Amino acid sequence: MSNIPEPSLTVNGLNCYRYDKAFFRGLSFTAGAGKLLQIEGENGSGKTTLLKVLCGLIETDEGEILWCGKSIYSVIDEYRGELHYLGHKNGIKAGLTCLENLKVLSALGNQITTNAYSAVLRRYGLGGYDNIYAYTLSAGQKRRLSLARLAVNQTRLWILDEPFTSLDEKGKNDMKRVFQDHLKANGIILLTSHDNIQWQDIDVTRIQL
Amino acid sequence: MTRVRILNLFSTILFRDLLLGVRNQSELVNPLIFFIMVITMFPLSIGPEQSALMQISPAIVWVAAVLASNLTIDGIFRSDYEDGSLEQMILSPHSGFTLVMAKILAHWLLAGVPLIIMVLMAGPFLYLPDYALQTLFYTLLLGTPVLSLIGAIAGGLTMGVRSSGMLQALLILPLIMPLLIFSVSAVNNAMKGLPVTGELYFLAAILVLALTLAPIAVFSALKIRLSE
Amino acid sequence: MWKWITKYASPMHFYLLANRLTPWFGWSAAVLFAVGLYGAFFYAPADYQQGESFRIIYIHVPSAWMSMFVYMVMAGAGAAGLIWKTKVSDAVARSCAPLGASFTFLALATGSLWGKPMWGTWWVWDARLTSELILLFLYLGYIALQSAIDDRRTAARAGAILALVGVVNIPIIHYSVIWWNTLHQGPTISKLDSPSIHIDMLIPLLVMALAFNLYFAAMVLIRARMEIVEQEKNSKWVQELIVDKVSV
Amino acid sequence: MEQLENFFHMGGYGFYVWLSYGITLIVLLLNYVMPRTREKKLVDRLNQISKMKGQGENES
Repeated sequence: MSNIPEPSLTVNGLNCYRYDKAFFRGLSFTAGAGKLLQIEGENGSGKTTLLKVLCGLIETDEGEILWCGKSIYSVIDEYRGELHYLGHKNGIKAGLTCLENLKVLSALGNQITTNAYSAVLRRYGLGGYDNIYAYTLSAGQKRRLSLARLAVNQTRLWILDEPFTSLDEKGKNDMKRVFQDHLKANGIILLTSHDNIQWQDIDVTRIQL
Repeated sequence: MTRVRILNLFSTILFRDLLLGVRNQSELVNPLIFFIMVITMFPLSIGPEQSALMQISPAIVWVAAVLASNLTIDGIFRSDYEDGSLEQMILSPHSGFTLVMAKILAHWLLAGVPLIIMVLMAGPFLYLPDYALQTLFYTLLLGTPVLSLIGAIAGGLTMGVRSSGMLQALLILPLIMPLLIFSVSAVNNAMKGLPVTGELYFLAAILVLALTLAPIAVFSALKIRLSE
Repeated sequence: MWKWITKYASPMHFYLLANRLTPWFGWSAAVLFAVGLYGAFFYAPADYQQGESFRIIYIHVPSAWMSMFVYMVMAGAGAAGLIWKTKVSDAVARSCAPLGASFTFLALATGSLWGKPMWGTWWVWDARLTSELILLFLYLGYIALQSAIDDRRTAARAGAILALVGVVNIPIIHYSVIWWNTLHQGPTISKLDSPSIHIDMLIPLLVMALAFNLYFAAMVLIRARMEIVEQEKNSKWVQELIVDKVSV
Repeated sequence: MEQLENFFHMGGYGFYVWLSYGITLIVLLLNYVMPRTREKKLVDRLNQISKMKGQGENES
């Protein structure tokens, strides 16, 4: 893990309105090391917008976002080095093979920790798919490949938008185990989800939008 | 350590785009076919006499090259925007300059260089004299990167917008008119045996200006489009 | 100074400010137009060469100046929007475009009407007219981009980048067109340029130029106000100020 | 009357001079009228909405 002992993401007084419609007002929460936050709200309540704001893709109108006490805009490069963002779109190229996709994703990251890409693929249920073109994968397999980037670069903060979409039962359990390891290693996870997931032994703080 | 990381990032993105470009040839070849079709329309309309065609052949060749390169602009960012990999690139801790330059260089290698070869081959179609081909090559060498750079700005601004192909042409054409003026007058001078150094210097100046300023505009355009 | 900017950058204050300033600009523009037109038709002597048709200069030259000036204002407002992220500057930049395009169109129309009696053709590829034409393309590209993007803030930001890229290109276009013009037509003085303008002719020209500027100021405030109301239509201050006609 | 007549004649160029001034007048007026009407239409629509909302409130 990178050198920051105690990572923390604090948000206070955040409000954002898009298309002249107020999405959320005065939102404040803190995500300490080893915490998992689940953001709930019905469609159109601004969950995805909130995640994009937290990654710094969308500027906030009012309110501040602090990473380890410093505003993310002042340490944007360092912050993004510690961040994995997974949106609705998988972010993998259909024209590349699974191996090439992982290589590109690792080059985008801050440090290359593992280049045993095929081991990563096996752990995420894509063993033996190294040289298969991504467009031949099913939606669930594409989602697994996209989630595999979490193992390629070790980062502290995971911001995941509906990580379990199109994953089967086995896939969900695998991912829960991966999340547990990440939380044990002082990582932070922020995710949105429709179906309320039963987190057996992870303490979850839920934020209602 | 970071210098190695940036070079690694630049080469990864460059090879990724080249790999993707080579893998679907049709996207590569279509603009060239379009170029040849536009070229053949002129002898059909003006008539096959050598004197008429030769006189305006530099203009036809360059205008057709510009229109052909306009078709390829959409491909720079559209596929990355649609499958989410552009978000990943913008969210990478590395400087945006390297990402944008890698993509523009990849576009130039995939769309610009084949276009230069096709234009030189199509010269004789319009009785373009051989001694003018060398100057034509220089103008294309200096001009097509500018087409890619300014095209990338228009591509970045119109990502994900409906009818973006048409809009890109509207944004690009006024900006490349100086380029057209100098290249065509350079080749005309070459055909008359006049010196061409003046025009080539201007083309080089435009290229250097585009190389320095365009990536900044492209990267901020990408950030704005992704912040929707 | 900074506090003053943020105070008037808030849409409501800008709306009130615009309300107060527009009549002042509007009426002074009308007065100056009257004075300028009187000067143009009665005070200025007819040109010895071009006769009376020369009087078109009094709208051609001011609108040509305005077309360039408005593009700079548009790029400046766009840049302010990019840097300080104020909504008002986005509205101002967005409302400059149609005005600038109209001035460029006027410059082209009056230029060709002026050229017809002299050269017998409606259009001549004169250096200045050609630069105006390309400037019109830049405006039309800006307007097309603005209308193609739905989200108002993204459209303003994208437009600002295009305007800044355009501003960098305007001098290049200007000089390359002059190079191209002297290359093909030889170094005759550009036909529309009246070399040494007599003082009696110059005064009405400056008055008309000022009138155009004031007119532009009034119109840009009107348009920006309309953009602001459209943008903030479901915000609180629009509700009480405009809908319930609560006078402030 | 004759003086007025050759004023409009404008030394033979009357057509071009008055046409260009005419176009300028039209364009300048258009730039004034169009935003005003658009704003008026918008404000009327806002009034309607607020009136409907007003009725909605005192009915419920």
